[in-house]
Amino acid sequence: MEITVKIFRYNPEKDQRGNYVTYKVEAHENDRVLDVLEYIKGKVDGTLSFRRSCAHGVCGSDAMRINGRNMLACKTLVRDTGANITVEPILGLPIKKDLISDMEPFFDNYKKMLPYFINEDPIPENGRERLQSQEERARFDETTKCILCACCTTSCPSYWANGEYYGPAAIVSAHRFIFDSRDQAADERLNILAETDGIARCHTAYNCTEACPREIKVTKAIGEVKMAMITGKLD
Amino acid sequence: MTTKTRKLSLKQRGMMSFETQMWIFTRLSALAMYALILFALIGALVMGARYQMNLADVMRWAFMPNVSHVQSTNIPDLAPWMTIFWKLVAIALLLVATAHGVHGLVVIADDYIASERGRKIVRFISMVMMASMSLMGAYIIWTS
Amino acid sequence: MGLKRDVSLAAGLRYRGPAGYLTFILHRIGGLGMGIFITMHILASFFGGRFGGTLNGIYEHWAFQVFIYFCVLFHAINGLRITILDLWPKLLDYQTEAIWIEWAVFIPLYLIAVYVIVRVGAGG
Amino acid sequence: MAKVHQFEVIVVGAGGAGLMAGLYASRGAKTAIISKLYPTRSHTGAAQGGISAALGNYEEDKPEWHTYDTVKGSDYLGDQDAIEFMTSEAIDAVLELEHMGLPFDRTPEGKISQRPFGGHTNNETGKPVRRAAHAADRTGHMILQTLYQQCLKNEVNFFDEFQVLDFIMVNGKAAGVVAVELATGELHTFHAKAIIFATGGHGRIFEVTSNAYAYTGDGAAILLRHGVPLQDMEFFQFHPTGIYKLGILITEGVRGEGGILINGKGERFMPKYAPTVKDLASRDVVSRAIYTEIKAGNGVDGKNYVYLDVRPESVNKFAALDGRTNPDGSPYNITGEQVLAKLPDIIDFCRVYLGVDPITQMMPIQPTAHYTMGGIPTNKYGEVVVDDKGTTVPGLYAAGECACVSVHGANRLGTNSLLDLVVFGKHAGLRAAEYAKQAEFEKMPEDAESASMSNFEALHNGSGRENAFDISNELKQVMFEDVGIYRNEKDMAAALEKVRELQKRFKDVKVTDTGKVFNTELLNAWELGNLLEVAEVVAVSALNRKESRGGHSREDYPERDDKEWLKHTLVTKQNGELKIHYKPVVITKYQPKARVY
Ligand SMILES: Cc1cc2nc3c(=O)[nH]c(=O)nc-3n(C[C@H](O)[C@H](O)[C@H](O)COP(=O)(O)OP(=O)(O)OC[C@H]3O[C@@H](n4cnc5c(N)ncnc54)[C@H](O)[C@@H]3O)c2cc1C
Ligand code: HEM
Ligand code: SF4
Ligand code: F3S
Ligand code: FES
Repeated sequence: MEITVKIFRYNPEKDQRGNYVTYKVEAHENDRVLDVLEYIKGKVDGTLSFRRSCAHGVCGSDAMRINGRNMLACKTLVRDTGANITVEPILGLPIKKDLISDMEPFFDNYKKMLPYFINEDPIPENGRERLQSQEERARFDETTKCILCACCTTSCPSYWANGEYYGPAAIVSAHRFIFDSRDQAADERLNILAETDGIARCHTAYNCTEACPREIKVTKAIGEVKMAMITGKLD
Repeated sequence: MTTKTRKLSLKQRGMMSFETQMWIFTRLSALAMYALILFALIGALVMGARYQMNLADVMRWAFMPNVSHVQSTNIPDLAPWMTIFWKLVAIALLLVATAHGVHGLVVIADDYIASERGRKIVRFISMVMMASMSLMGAYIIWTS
Repeated sequence: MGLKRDVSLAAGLRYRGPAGYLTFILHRIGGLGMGIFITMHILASFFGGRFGGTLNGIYEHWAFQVFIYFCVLFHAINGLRITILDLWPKLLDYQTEAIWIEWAVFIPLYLIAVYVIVRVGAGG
Repeated sequence: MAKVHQFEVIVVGAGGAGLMAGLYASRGAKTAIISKLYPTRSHTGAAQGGISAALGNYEEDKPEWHTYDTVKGSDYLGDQDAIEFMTSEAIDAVLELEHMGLPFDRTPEGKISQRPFGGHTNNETGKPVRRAAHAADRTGHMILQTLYQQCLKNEVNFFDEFQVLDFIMVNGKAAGVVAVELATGELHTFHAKAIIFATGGHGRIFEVTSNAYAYTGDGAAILLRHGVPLQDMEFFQFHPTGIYKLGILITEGVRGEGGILINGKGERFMPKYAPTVKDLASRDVVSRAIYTEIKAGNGVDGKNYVYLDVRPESVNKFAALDGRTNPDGSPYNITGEQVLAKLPDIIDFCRVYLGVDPITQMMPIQPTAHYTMGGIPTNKYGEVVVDDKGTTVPGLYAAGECACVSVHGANRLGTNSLLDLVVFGKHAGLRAAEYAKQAEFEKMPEDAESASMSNFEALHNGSGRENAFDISNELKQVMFEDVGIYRNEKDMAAALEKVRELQKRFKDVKVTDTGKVFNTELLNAWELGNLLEVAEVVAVSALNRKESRGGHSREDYPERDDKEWLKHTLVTKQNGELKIHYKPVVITKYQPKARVY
């Protein structure tokens, strides 16, 4: 079928601001939006730029706004978008070119969460694994799925208002460690999140949860971190 | 394999921060307002509002149990509505609502203002606002 | 080089967010609306006179009443939902259902209120 | 002028192998990791099933069995000393990942959980053993995240979104690399004493593949141009279960959990091909079985796909027939919820891309190009070895999928790649740092980046008669069809012809984007150049090897020929010509014998 794709274009070396260009191309309904973009880049306009790698929703490269909502281009099929597709970069990060945003601020926020396992105790004497029950493991399973695609953070109205907010993705990363029974730095992370630009900036707008391509219940994870802060209970 | 519970102290979990405290205050004050409103509503019904007041007037009283909110109704005897008790309830509701509302404004401002200085100014204005609103409101309630 | 991070209100509002986004916006409007109303009311009562009279005139106008009633009712009902979900994060699994319930409670109550206000306001 | 940076050790690539190497190197030397993708976007994150180690957390298991299984899996082409080294390090490697915080699934006692995988057996009974340690079906994702996080914790230097274009050798020693910063288009030279390549594979030479767009064989192609040989490039693994047409991988774990393959007639066909382990036979065996079924007209609706069935009722039915039991001896039984809990991502892929719910429907699958067994030849310390005498290039290392140690031989056993990354990544990192401590910086040539510059200029100045997108598609198609699962002289010769024609046509490609910032068109075109180069090596190596072994199955030479071909292929490029050499296989304990599952 023929589809109409309206794409946000911006060339930093020529344009003062972005504009929209419309392309009419042939596509199959089982094509991914990413396939459509690849086709346009390959056959219509080679200058179109976007990030991609895995092409099946596990690397987090190609978050963009498709028909007004954050998604991964490789996980969105033409079948679901219909014949009119608008593709724009994610909101709230500087734009480098076309659909490519500057991800540095996003990763900076992630890095503030001490996003690594901290346990200063010596490893078990026999050199084997630290034990963890299946329930303890299940406690943070959901947030280990995060691929740092930024769909959530760049859909959050609080983050749009203020890029200093750490954003849902960072809190998801914090959640992954705070609720890991083997980790020992929950207190440090909670104290970082208790700052003004921390978790208080979340007003349960819920855009993040809807945007997450890994179907992480982001708002719920944030809520759990808030309650951990209030009650001090980590299980 | 057994699971051991992990618990953090107040300080460890960030409960000492202004934001966390205000977050919990916002929820608790919301519940408190519900409780006070419900209380005023029941009070009004007990005092005979069912026969002498229309819905709008009852709601007005419920949201702020201040006698001036019933003066324009058909209630024949204002005495039970004018007690110090109700004045205290009204003032409590006022204080909770002002604190909640003004902090709400701070939250909104914090969303948009990220500079250290800007936030300090907002905090200052909000303190002034909260104090003046509370004083003026309490004065009106007390003298009405 | 590059475009700055720039999220205008219009761009933000154009985002096709789900139901939670709408309630968030309305909650904010509600809170602000009530704040404005209460401030006006206190100032009017405190200062009285012509100044008070003018303010009174504004917020007693039926159109303002329709607005403020929306603010109060929506903020209160939505606030209760937020409070409950916040304090029991497990219930966030039922966020969508919670919003449906919320609208189911809000719409009839608000319609009745509007009906009363407009009837009174229109002098009927 | 290019910007210049100086580090003792440079790691190219930030996948599992690169991060592990960087982590270890940074403990002993000033290290930086350069990657064309943000580290967390690397393809290691796509790995699903698990990482193997004879932990024996459920039932008895030993490194020796792991060694034998790997040797057998490799169709005896793997170097047995390297394999022994890897399997003996495996347990500690996996435990180390756990100590770094990797959230493995757990056994009821709280130990690391393991699942069965193709080719993992108890050598005494021949029964499958649970050897693949896993974190749901995103083990690779968790390894990648965990290693990246540890690198952040240890403050390793990163150059994210820098694409390495060239390698600089001075006096026969590694001296540096040239890279382009994607965000500015500027060239940077990185001056180093030791360089570790960990750039991943080149699956993008095939049409149906589970591999990422980024899998363009950059590292292999760059080194090939500098006279380094590529080893065993004819061996490419086709994974039996890719989503029909898209190639997206459905992990072997599905069959580990009891899934079975069903042909168009509704029959389970694997018992015909592997009577003992059936659906859990080694990958090459299963891929060929599927293809044979399809060729015999047993594909679904006569098309080129079959079904993978993990519906609980089918699983339970066949588990009962096979007499499969739980560890405690009770009959194996699984519910829809358990399938969902163990394989959430797979279920999600099927729902999104196929509109199929695996719990109630069967999944249409076809073999998909999956893993590069061959690559840059190295020894077990990651040192690049350029001939059959063990000669190394001082300061040059490789690890991960781009390297060929060779532990995978002619066919990689599932879950051995992740193990390869962490074991050899670690040793490459250690060795590189050790080397850098005693070596001097070589003097960099003045015009280090000129070759890359003229390369780019050529792409800009092409006549524009040809379109890169078309060339790339034609390449993928011909490689998949003619140098794919089944190969023969005639088709491969035609394919090689075609690849060379495409190489010529590539010279007429023109890059229209003249900008500097994120000029992805230019970089993709450069990558296509690498693909063409690597594809030629694959075709030449495959055409040359006149036997069938592991992932290399020839219709015209269907038997394995140990007398003639128990040796590694090495291909070098001299003045644009490919030359073939050989290297003996290291055999320690296990003499080749027929491979039956
Ligand atoms: C779908 C799928 C499932 C798999 N499942 C399993 C499994 O269950 N078990 C298992 O053991 N194995 C599995 N594998 C195989 C395994 O995941 C890979 O072989 C392995 O992850 C490769 O890791 P790597 O570190 O070598 O490369 P990668 O992780 O791909 O990293 C390559 C890195 O090199 C960088 N790079 C490349 N070119 C350049 C350049 N020119 N300049 C700068 N940087 C560059 C990239 O940015 C990237 O960071 C699977 C593979 C796939 C595709
Ligand atoms: C029954 C009465 C009320 C309830 C249940 C209630 C509930 C809440 C809750 C739960 C929040 C937090 C929202 C968030 O953080 O996302 C909130 C915020 C707020 N409230 Fe109320 N509230 C009530 C009355 C009031 C009153 C009377 C005012 C005005 C004076 C007010 C003004 C605000 C403001 C301005 C905010 C901030 C809005 C925002 O952050 O978007 N509220 N309210
Ligand atoms: S939480 Fe979801 S949306 Fe947010 S970064 Fe992680 S995967 Fe992306
Ligand atoms: S969208 Fe933003 S406000 Fe909270 S619930 Fe999600 S982080
Ligand atoms: S390309 Fe990897 S997530 Fe879309």
